[in-house]
Amino acid sequence: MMMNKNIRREDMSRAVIVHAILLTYTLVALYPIFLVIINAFKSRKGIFKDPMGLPNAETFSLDGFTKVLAKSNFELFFFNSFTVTVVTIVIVLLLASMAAWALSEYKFPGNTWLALYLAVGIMVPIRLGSVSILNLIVELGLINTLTALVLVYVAQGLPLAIFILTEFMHQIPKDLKEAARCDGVGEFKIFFAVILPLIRPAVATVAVFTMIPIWNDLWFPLILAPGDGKQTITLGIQQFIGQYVTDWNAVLASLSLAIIPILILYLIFSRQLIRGLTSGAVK
Amino acid sequence: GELVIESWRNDDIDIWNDQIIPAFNKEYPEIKVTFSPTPPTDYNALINAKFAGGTAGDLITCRPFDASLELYKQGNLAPLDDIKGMDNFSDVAKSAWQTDDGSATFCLPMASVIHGFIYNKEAFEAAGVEVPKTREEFYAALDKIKEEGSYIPMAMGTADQWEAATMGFQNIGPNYWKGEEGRKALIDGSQKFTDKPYIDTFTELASWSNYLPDGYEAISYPDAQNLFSLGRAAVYPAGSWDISLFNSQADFEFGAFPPPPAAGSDTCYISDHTDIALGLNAKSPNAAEAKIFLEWMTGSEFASLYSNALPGFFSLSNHKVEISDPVANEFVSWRQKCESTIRNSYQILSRGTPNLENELWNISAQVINGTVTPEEAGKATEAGLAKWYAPHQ
Amino acid sequence: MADLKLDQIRKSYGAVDVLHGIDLDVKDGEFVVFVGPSGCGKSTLLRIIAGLEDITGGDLMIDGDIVNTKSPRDRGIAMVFQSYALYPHMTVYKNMAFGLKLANHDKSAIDQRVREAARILQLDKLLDRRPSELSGGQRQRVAIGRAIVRQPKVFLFDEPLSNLDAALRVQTRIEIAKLHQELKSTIVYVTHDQVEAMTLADKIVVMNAGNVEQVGSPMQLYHHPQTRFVAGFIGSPAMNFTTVHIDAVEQGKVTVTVPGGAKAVLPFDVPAGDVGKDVELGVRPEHLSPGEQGDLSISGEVDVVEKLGDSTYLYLKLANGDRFTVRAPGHSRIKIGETLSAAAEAGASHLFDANGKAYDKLQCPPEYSAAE
Amino acid sequence: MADLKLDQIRKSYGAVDVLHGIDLDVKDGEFVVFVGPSGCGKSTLLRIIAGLEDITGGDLMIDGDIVNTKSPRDRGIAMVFQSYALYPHMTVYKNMAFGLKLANHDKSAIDQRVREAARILQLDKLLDRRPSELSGGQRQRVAIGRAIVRQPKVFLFDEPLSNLDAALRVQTRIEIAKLHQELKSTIVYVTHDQVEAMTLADKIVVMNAGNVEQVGSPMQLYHHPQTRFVAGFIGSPAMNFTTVHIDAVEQGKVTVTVPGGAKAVLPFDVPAGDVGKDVELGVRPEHLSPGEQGDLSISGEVDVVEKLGDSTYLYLKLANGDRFTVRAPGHSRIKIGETLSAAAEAGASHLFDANGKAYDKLQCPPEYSAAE
Amino acid sequence: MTDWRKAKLPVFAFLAPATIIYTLFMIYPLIDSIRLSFYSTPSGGEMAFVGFDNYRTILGDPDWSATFWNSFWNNMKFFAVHMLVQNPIGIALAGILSLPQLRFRNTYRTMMIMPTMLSVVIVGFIWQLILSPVWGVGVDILDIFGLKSLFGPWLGKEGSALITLSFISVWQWVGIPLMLIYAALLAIPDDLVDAAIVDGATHFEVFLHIKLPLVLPTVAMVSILTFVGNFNAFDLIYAVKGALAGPNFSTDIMGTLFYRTFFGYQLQLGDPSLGATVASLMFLIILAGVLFYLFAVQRRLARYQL
Ligand SMILES: Nc1ncnc2c1ncn2[C@@H]1O[C@H](COP(=O)(O)OP(=O)(O)OP(=O)(O)O)[C@@H](O)[C@H]1O
Ligand SMILES: Nc1ncnc2c1ncn2[C@@H]1O[C@H](COP(=O)(O)OP(=O)(O)OP(=O)(O)O)[C@@H](O)[C@H]1O
Ligand SMILES: [Mg+2]
Ligand SMILES: [Mg+2]
Repeated sequence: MMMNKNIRREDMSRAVIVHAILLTYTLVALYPIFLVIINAFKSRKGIFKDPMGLPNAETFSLDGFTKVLAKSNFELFFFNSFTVTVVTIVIVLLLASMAAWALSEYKFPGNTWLALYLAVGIMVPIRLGSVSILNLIVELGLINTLTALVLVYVAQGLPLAIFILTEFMHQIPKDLKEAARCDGVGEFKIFFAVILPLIRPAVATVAVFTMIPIWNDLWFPLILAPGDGKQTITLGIQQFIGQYVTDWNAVLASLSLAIIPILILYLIFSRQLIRGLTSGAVK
Repeated sequence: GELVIESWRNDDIDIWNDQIIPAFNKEYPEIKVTFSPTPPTDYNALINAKFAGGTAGDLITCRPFDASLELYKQGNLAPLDDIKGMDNFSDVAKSAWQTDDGSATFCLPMASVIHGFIYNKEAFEAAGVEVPKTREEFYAALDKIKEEGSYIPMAMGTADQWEAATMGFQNIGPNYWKGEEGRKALIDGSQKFTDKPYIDTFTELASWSNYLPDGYEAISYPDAQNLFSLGRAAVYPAGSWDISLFNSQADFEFGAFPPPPAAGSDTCYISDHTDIALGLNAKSPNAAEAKIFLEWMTGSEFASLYSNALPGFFSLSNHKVEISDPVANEFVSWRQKCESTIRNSYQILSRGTPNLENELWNISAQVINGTVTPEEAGKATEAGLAKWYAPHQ
Repeated sequence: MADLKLDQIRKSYGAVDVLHGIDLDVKDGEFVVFVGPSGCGKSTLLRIIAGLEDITGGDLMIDGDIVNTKSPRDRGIAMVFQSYALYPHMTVYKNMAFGLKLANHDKSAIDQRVREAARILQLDKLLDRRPSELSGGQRQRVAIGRAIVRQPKVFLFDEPLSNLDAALRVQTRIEIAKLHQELKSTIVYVTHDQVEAMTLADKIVVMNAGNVEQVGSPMQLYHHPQTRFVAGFIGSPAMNFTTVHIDAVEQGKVTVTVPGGAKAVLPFDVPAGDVGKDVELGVRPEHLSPGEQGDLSISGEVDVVEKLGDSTYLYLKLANGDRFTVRAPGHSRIKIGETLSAAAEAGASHLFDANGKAYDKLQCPPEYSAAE
Repeated sequence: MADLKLDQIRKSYGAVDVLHGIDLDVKDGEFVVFVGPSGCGKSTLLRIIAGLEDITGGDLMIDGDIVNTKSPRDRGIAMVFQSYALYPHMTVYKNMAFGLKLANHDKSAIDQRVREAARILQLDKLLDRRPSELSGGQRQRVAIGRAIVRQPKVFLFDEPLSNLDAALRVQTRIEIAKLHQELKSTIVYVTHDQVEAMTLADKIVVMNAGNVEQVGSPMQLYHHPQTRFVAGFIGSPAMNFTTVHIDAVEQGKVTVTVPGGAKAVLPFDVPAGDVGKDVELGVRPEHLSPGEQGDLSISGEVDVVEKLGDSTYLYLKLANGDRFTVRAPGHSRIKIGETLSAAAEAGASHLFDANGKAYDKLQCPPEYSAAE
Repeated sequence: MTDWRKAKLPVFAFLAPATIIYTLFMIYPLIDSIRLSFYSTPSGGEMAFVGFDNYRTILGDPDWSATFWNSFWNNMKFFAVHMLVQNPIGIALAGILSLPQLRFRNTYRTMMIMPTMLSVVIVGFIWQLILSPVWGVGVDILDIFGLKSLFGPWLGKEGSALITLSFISVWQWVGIPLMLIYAALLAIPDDLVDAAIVDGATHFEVFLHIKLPLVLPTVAMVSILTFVGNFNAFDLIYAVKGALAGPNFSTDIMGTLFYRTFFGYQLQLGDPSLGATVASLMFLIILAGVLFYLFAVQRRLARYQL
C-alpha cells in the first residue's frame, strides 16, 4: 500500500520500543486481574491448587457465578448501583465544574479561602462523620433511600472534583472566553457552551475518579441504605466476603462481575479523552 | 411487625433463611424475620453508628464482653433477665453478656467455640504417628512428620496475627495457667504475664516456627485453611468453627485432639469460648415480637438446629443436643474430659489502652516470627497491662 | 448611537507601561483606523475598548457613559481578535451563529445571516469544518464572519485581513466598507496595511510607543505629517530622510544644503534662530523623479534595485551615507552601481526639527496637500 | 547543499484532497516564494517539506534522496509557523535558543546568535518576556528569530511578516534577503504580500486549489502570466479583465471589439478558428493612463475613488458592467460620477481564451516584458 | 481572572449549589465529629468538655505518641514510595501514550486503568495470593526471570511489609496520575510539538522540554493529591493486614490508626474522642501540606494557556 512506504523506519523502531514498554506495563497491570478472572472460573480447590493455571476440566467451576446469581437479586443491585453512581456523577460533574469555573475565572474576595474550604473534604476521612451523616439523613427522612447515598456521595465527590477541575480550567486560552464575552454571551452560557466542551478530557477523568470509590463503597450503603431493595451491588456482594469461611470463588466471581459496569462507564467516559480539543482556536 | 436481626455472621445467611427462620415461622407465622448480616470487619463500627443514628435493627448479635457491655451501658441493649428460658443457660455461659457485677444479662447466649488441633488422618498414618496425648508426644509427632517430609507439620501463618494469639496462645495456654484459675488470677492481679505459665506458653509457641510452612510470616488465615484442607499439612491449630469448611473442602479424613497437656499432668484445659449471643435493641418498636423470638431461641429446637447447622458452634444452652458431625462431636466431648475456660484477655483485661487482646495478637505473632523472645513477650504484655490496670501496677 | 471617548487612558502590565494616556474621540458611525509600529499598543487599546482589559487609569466613555467596569457583553461590540480565538469545538457555521443564537435570534434569520457572511468571505464550502481543519486565512475569515454577523453598534477589528491574499483582501476590504455604510456602525480597525488604512479610514490614529502621535484624515497624514515619525510611518515605501544644513532663513523660505553640497530653497516657516542647525529633510519616493533635475536634487549610487512589475524601487546611497528610495517606472533599466540623480518639487518636501516636529509648510501646491 | 524536488506530491485529509500532485524543483540556495489564494495548500506543502505531514502520494527528495519517511529533525530545516507555535513557558530568549541548545552549541555561541537575531528583529528589550506578554507582531518576530538563529540548510517561512508594520516589514525583508545571501540556504517562503514576493523571490510558485499554476521569476509572472488566474493574482491592484469579441485574426494580430464598441488591434497569436468567440482581455491598472487615448481605449463611469497618497485608484464601470481599476497620480482630482476614458498600449494587454489560457503575445515592447 | 463584579450573579450561582451540598453533607458532619476531639466519652457516660486533653494524650502519652509518630513515619514512607514510583511511572506512561500516531492507545490506557477500578478486596486478595509463599505464583513469576532466590514472605516481615503494600497500592493507583497527566497532555497543541521537532528535538526531548513543563501544574496537583490520598489511605492496609497493621505495627499508617481508635477493633472499643483527635491531627498534617502547595507551589507555578 501507498501508506506503508511513508511510514518512517526510525518511527518503526521507536514504535517497537514504545510498544514494548507499554506491553510490559500492561502485562503488569493485567496479570493480577487475569488471575482474578481465571480463578473466578475455578473451584475453590482449583484456586489454591494451581492459582496460575487456566481452569481445566478438573478445576473448572461456575460455582462462584451460580452462587452469586442465585443468592442475590443481582439485577436489582446493579440497577441501584448504577442509578446511584450515574446520578452522583452527573451532579458532581455539574456542580463541581461550575464551582471550579467560578474559582478559576473570577477574582472575588476570599477566592483562595473558599477554594481551600472546598478542599477540606479531601483531607479528613469521611467515615469520621458517619454518625452525624446518619443522624442528618434520619432527620431528613431519607434513611434507606438511594437519595441519601447520592447526597453523601455528591458531597464526598465534590471536593476532589473541584480541586482537579479548577486546575484544568486554567488551561483554557483566555482569548476564547473573551471572544465569547465579546459575542455577547452570558457567563452561564460561556461556561456551558464553551468551557465545558473544552475541558472534556478533565471532566471525563474526574468522572472516572468519582465513580470508582462510589461503586466500590460498602460503608455508606451499609449505614444509610441497607434496606431490602436498596442494596448496591457491593453491598450485595459482601455477603460472600465472610470472616472465617470464605467462598473465594464466589467473591472473585461477584467482584469480577461488578467491575464490568464501571468498565463500561469508563469506556464511555474515556471517549471524551480527545486530543487537540483546543487546536485551531488561537494563533 | 418485622424483625431485623443484625449480625456479622454473613456466612450464616443461608442457614437462617432456609432453616432457622422457617422453623420459627412454623410456630409464629405472623412474625416476619429478616437476617441482615454485614461484613464482620465492619460490624462493630456499623452497629455503633446505627445505634447513634437510631436505625439499628431489632435484634442485635452480640460480641462477647466489653463491646456488648458498652452497648448496654449506653442504653442501646435492653436487659433480658426477664426472658423466659434464660435459666436454660449456665452462669458461665451468661457471664460474657452480663454486667461486671452480674446483676443484668443483656444478650441471649447462642454459642461457644472450642479450640484444639485438627489433624489429617492420612498424614498421621503416612508418618506413622498416633494421636498425641501429651505435649511431648505432640512435638515428637510433629518432628516425625517433618522428617518424613511429605506433609507440612503444622498449617498456620502469622500474617493475620490473630491466629497466633487465638489458635496459638489461647489454645495451648490454659494447660499452663490452669484454665479459669489462671484467668481469674490475672484479673485480680495475683499472676502476671511475666510469670512462668505465660513465659512457658510463649516458649512453646515460639517452637512452632520449626513446624510451620516456609514464609509463614506472610501466610494468612485462608492460606492456612487451604493448606490443610488441600491435604498439604498434617496438623492445624483450629477453632471449632473451621469444621464446616473442612467438611466441605477436605477429601481426606480428619480428626481432632485437644491441646495436649504436659506429660503427667492430671487435668487438661480447653478454651471453650463464649462467642456469640443475641440482644434486643432497647429502642426497638417491635420489642414484644422480638422477645417472642428470643424466647423461642432459648428452646431446644433452636439449640439443636443451630449446633447442627453450624458444626463447630456449640449451643450454650443446657439442652441436650445431638450433634451429628463426628469432629464437632469430638470437640464438644472435651467439655466432659477437660476443664473449660474462656480466653483470658476477654473479660475486663481488654478495657484499656493498650488493649490486651490486640497486644497478644501482635506479640504472639512476633514470638512465632522470632522477633521477640518469650521473656520479652511476657514483659511487654505485662507492661501494657500495667499501664492502665490497677491490680497489675 | 455609539460614540467613543477615551480620556487619558493608561494601561500597565505590572511594571511595563503600555499606554501612556490616550485621548481620542470617535464619533458615532466613524471608521477609525489605528496604525503604528508593532508593539505600540494598538491591540491593547482595542481590548480596553472591548472591556477585556482593566484600565489602569483614565476613563472610557461610550455614548457619554463611563463604562470602565462594564462587562464586554454589555457594550454592544463585536471584535475580531488578532489571534482569531475561534471556538475550536464548533464548526465554522456554529462559530458564526453562536452569538446570534444566544441573542435569541430566530433560526432562519441566523441561518440567513451566517450564509450571507460565509458567501462574502468565501467560506460557503467550509461551514461544517472545525477551526483545526482550516488554513490560516480561512480561520481569519471565520473570525471576521463571527463579528460581522452580529451587526453590533461598534466593531473592533484587529488586523483582520493580515493573512488573506491580495485579491481576497481587496474584496473583503470592500465588503467591510459596505457593511460600514449599511449598518452605520462605529468601526475601530487596526492594520499594518497602508492601502487598507488609507482607503477605509475616516480618521487614522497613528500610535507610537503607547502614545497617539497624530490623528487625522488619511490625506492629512500623508501630506501634513506633524512629526517625523508619522511622516516615516505613513506611505509605502517610507519617506526618505536625510540631514540637511540650514543656511539661511527668509520670510517663508529656507535655504538648505543637501548631501552632496547642492542648495535648495524650500517653502518652510523656520525661525531665524535655527539657522546653522542640522535638520531632517523628508521626501517621499513617489515624489522623486529619477534622472531629472528640479527644485530639490539629490544624487547617489544605486545599490539595490527592486522590481515590482508596476514600478521599480531604486535605493540610492547619498553622499552622507543616508539611503534614499526612488520609485521608477516598472520598465526602468537602471542597474546597480549606476549613479542616479533624482529631483522633487520643493512643495513635495518635508522638514523636521531636531525633536522630530514638522516645520510649517507654506505655499503648498495642490498635488501635495490634503484639501480636496 | 540542499535542493528540493517534489514529485507528484499529493495530500488528502480524509476525503478532502488538498494537494493534487505537485511537481516542483527547488535548486540549492534558491529563494522560492509560494503565493496563492487563501486555502490553496501553501502551508500544507510547507509542512510536507518539513516532514510534519505524511505524504498521501508522491515523493519528496532532498539532495536527491527520497525523504518521505525521514523525520523533520533529520532534514536540516527551520520553519516559521503561520501560527507561530511559540513555546509558552519559555522566554523569548529561550524560545530562540531552544533549537541551538538541543544541537549542543556552546553557550556563548548561542548567546551571540540569539542576541544578533534579537537585534535584527528589534526584540532586544523583550528577551525576558514570555510569549503571552507580547503583541502579535512581536510574537511573529520571535517565531522568525527562532528559525533564523538555527542557520539550517533549508528555511521554511509561512507568512512570516504578515503581522508587522510596513517599516519593520521592509527591514525584516531586507534582513531575510541578507541572510539568504550569507548562508546560501534554500528558502521556501509563503506570502500574500506582492512586494515581498516580487522582491525576495528567485522563483515564484503560484498555487491554486492544490495545483501549481505557474512557476517563474517575478517578472516572468508579471509580464507573461500563462493563465488568467496568474495574471489576476500577480500584481496589486489586480489586473482588469473584460470580455472582448474577436473580430478578425491576421498573422500575429487580432482585432477585438472592446466594451463600448471601440475596436483594438492587439499583438496576439490567435488561431483563426477562434474568430467570433468571446475571450478575456486583461490590462493592469498601472498600464492604463487616465484621460488619454491609445491603442486600446476604454471608458466608463467612475464609481469609486480610493486615495492612497502616492496614487489614486479609480474604479470604472464599463459598458458591459465589468469594472476596471485605473491608477491615477496621487493628486488626481477625478470625482465619483465622472466618465473617464483610459488608454493602454497594445503591448501591455493580455488575452486569454475561454479556458483561461493565455494567447501568445508577439512583438512585446521591452517595458512589458521580463527580459532584462 | 475576571473581576466578579462584572459577572455578579453568576459567581454566586456557580458556587452556591456545590458549596451548600458540600457544607451540609460533608463539612457539617465532619465538624460535628471533630468537635468530639474536645470532649471525653467515658463508657456509657455523658460527654464532658476537656479542651486539649485528648491532644495532649495523643501527643504526650508515650504509648500514644509512639503509636502516632510510628504511623506518621510509616505514612511518610508510604507517601514517598508513591511519589517516587507511582507518579513517575504514571507520568512516563502518560507521556508515552500521548505520543502522536500511537496505535492502540485507547486499549493500552483502558488496560492500565483497570487496577484502579478494582475494589481493594480484590486487590488485597490477589496480591496476597501472588505474594503468598505457599501458592507459588510469585515464586514462579520470579523464576521466569531467574530471580527465584529473591523471593521471600515480604508481606509478613517487618522490614518489607510496608514497602510491599506501598507497591501494591502503587500498582492499583498508577491510573490516577496516568489519567490526570494524560488529560493535561491532550490539551497541548500539536503545533508546539511540531515546532519542537522541527527545532531538532527528539520525542523524548519534546516531552522533557515542552510537554512536561507545560503540565507541571498538573504534576504538582497530582503530587498534592497523592499526599492527601496517602495520608487518608486506609482500605488496602485494612484489607490485607487488618486494623492492627502488623507485623508489629510496621504497616500502621494514620488511616488505620484513626480507624482503630475511632471505631475500635476486636476487643478494643472505639473511642470517638481520641479517634476524632487522631483525625483532626491527620487533618492538620494534610492541611499543612495543602497550604504549602497552595501558597508555595501553586502560586509559583506559572500556568500557560495553550
Ligand atoms: N485537517 C484538515 N482537514 C480537512 N481539510 C484541511 C485540514 N487542514 C487543512 N485543510 C484544508 O486544506 C486546504 C489547504 O490548507 P493550507 O493551510 O495549506 O492553506 P494555505 O494555502 O496555507 O492557506 P492560507 O493562506 O489561508 O494560510 C485548506 O482549504 C484547508 O481548509
Ligand atoms: N501581559 C503583558 N505583560 C507585559 N507586557 C505586555 C503584555 N501584553 C502586552 N504587552 C506589551 O504591550 C505592548 C503593546 O502590545 P499590543 O498587543 O497592544 O501591541 P500592538 O500594537 O497590537 O502590536 P502588534 O502590531 O505587534 O500586534 C507590547 O510592547 C507588548 O510587549
Ligand atoms: Mg496587536
Ligand atoms: Mg497557510
